[in-house]
Amino acid sequence: MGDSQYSFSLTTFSPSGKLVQIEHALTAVGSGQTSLGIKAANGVVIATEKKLPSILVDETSVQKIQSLTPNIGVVYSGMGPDFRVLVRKSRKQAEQYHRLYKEPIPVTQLVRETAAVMQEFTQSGGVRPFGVSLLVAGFDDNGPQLYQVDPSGSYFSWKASAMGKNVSNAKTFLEKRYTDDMELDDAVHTAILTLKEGFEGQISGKNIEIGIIGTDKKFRVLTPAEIDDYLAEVE
Amino acid sequence: MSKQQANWSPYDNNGGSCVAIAGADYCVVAADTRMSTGYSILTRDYSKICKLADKCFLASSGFQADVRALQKNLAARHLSYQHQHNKQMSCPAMAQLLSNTLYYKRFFPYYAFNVLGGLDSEGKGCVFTYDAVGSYEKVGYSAQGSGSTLIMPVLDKRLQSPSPLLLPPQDAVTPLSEEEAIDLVKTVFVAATERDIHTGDSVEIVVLNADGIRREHVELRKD
Amino acid sequence: MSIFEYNGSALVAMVGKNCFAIASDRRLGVNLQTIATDFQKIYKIHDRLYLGLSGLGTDAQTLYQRLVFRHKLYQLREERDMKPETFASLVSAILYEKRFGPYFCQPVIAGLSDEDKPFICTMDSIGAKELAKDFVVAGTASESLYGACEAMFKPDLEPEELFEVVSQALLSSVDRDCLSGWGGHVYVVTPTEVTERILKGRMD
Amino acid sequence: MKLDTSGLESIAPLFGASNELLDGLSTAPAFDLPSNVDLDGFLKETIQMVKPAKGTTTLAFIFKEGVIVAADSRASMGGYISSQSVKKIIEINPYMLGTMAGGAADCQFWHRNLGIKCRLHELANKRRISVTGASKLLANILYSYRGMGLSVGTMIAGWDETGPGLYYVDNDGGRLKGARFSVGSGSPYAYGVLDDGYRYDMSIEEAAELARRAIYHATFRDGASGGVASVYYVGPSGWKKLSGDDVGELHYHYYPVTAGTVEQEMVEVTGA
Repeated sequence: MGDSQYSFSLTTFSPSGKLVQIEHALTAVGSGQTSLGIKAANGVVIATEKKLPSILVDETSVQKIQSLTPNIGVVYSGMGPDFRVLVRKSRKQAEQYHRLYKEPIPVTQLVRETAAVMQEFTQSGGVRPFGVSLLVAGFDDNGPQLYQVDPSGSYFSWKASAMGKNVSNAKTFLEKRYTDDMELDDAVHTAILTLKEGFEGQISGKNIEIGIIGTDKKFRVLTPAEIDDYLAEVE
Repeated sequence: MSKQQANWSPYDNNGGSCVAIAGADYCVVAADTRMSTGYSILTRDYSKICKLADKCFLASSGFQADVRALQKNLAARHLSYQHQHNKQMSCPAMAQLLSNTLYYKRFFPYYAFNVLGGLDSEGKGCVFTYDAVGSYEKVGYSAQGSGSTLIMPVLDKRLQSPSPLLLPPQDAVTPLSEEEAIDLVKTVFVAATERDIHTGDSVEIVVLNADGIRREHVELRKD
Repeated sequence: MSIFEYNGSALVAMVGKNCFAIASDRRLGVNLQTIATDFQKIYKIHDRLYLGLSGLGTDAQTLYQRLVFRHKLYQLREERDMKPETFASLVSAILYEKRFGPYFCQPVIAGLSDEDKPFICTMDSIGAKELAKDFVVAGTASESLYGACEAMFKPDLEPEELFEVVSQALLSSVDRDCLSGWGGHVYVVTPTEVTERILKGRMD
Repeated sequence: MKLDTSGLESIAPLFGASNELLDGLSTAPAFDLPSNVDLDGFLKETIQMVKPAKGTTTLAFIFKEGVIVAADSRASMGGYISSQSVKKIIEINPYMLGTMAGGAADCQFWHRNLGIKCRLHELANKRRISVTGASKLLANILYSYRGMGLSVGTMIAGWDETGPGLYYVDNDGGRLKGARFSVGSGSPYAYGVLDDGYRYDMSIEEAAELARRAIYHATFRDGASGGVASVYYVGPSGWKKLSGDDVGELHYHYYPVTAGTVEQEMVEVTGA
């Protein structure tokens, strides 16, 4: 990257005072596959569509939900490769924190530092903003938490949220269904129902991914079999 | 191989700690029984206390070969003294003899840190403490050896005996009873054993008082 | 005289029943000459975390300022105080950064952790942590302090008695050390209050 | 110039050195010397082992009434205080005092030896040795051992026919007659107080207080001095110890702590 690094920024203000690159990035996110997250009383669930371009694709090699630390997971909407770069950077930051303080990084801090990275890419020379929005789910001393991070570098804490295709009716669906005292299992069912809303074709353990974290503070991605069990309960 | 010759040293340090406390009518002399060289223990049962005269015991730590030579030297001197004066040497007399004996090897010193405990002619406890070349001082209590820096502050606080230099003079001998002194000795040796690798195994305690000499052995940590 | 003994210092921290005491001497010297007799060696990081820095005075002060800076950033970011264990790891990391040109300073960290459980630890000048459940010592008088603490320490002391024990351990040890002493400075920290006292000791 | 080994004969003064009765015991009177190759390295090692106490504060001055001699009582080895009650003012004889600075063993031994020589001088010449004579004896002995590592910085103070006498003698063989000396690591501080307060015509009590104050200030500032400030007065009828005060208390006597700051007296912890 050394000398090929242009010194001028590709993200500049338009006459109307907007950063168009970020707008375009958000459009890319909006056209990405739907993903959502729900914070329950005793945990957090994140889920996403995994529509594959062809049935010949080995779906097990596609992992749209990754863990950043044992107690923090993340899902995205938008461009897969960008997501992978961000996951690498976040994991490194989490590890550096642990190296320094011998304590797991609080969710807020990891989100804040990841957001800072994304913001950097909107104000540096020779780079474009990331084409992804993240949904970060974690469970630490401050309890279960769900955060959304946008290409601009801004981040918000949500009770439940969705992003990607037909995000509006996904959100209205969630607004109707969400209750504060929801248990983790109810949240998973709700997540699946929300995905089904905008899903063309038959939902199965192969074309969606679900990640959960409960009071055991161990984030894990459900196996297709587990998803099928939940699907059976939801019918 | 001459290079090797250069840093040969005639000395070694076998470690160990010694303590002596003088009471109104008794004197306690104690030393641990561990002999070590470098980081290894040679023996767990080696006496560092030597009887120089009926009322005068010497505890020495440092290079035990020198200590043995010193003890032999003093014993010989004491024998010739007894032949000349037809009586045992008193503790203060032995103290001065030890000082001179150490100084005669001023340029090739005995690597021995001594503490001399005994009863003086009136039967009162007395303790003399030395450096390697004979500087000595009459004190109420003293500790020598690898654990001495750990032991001395505790003795200072518990015994708090006033300095003999003070005017108006105050008695430097500790008001502690014989049993209390022995308890204190045990406590400080347990403490020293915890933190000093050269001190441990067991402590040999010699108690001198009017009715003679009594020896006690107390086990310490063996690690 | 090694550089650790240039200014002279004595530090001890002791654990009590849901409380801890941290004490230091007050001397700042240059080799054998005494320059100041009210030199501060114990610093408050926050109400339940105190830090004692022994060794070379200039390094101690510089290190303190860097540690307070890092702790303030942490507080701003995480909106909470650092736990003593975390702070100890931070100190260890900062010391190890200078592995090949170290701060000539031996820190003693004492604090109340969760559920008011007392936490004390010390390190060497390059950050090797040494946790202890009873007491930790540092400085030119550390050998004497080891002996004194070993003999005088009793577990689960109440704050008042802990103060007496730590003070007498400190004073009897510095009275055996040329380079530290000239009074004592003792903090006893309980979950509800901090008592700070100046000890009247030998001034020679 | 042969080493002055008379120090060894002191163990056989009664029978004379040549008497064969003792020859078996007191080997040919010479100091043992190590046989190994590297003498300097070896000497360095012994100095490390003995660590002569560099720290101390002693002072002496002549004034109208005679000589005041004062000293602290701390012996330190490196940073560690080996003793707080060392007698640094050595009573050579009822009319002469010597002070100790540098190696404790060297000073003790050679002052003891000087006392023997002075006594022998009195027996041979039926009159006490002068301060000049005594200090010359010591200087010659120390000169003969030059370079062998003796560490002595002493003052010989006394009273003889010429009145009060004060000499400074050190291990290099140096010997100075003077009216005001301070020796040891604490001497700069002692000189400060001494030079400021010194007047020839002072009363004994004033002179003693000045000396005590000088020693106290030295112990306050110098880490290697402390313990007890001993003050002696040497007059026409010999020396007399005037005072021995613990400098710990002396400090609070000179600078009492204002009552306000002391909230709680330290209480003795039972069985600690």
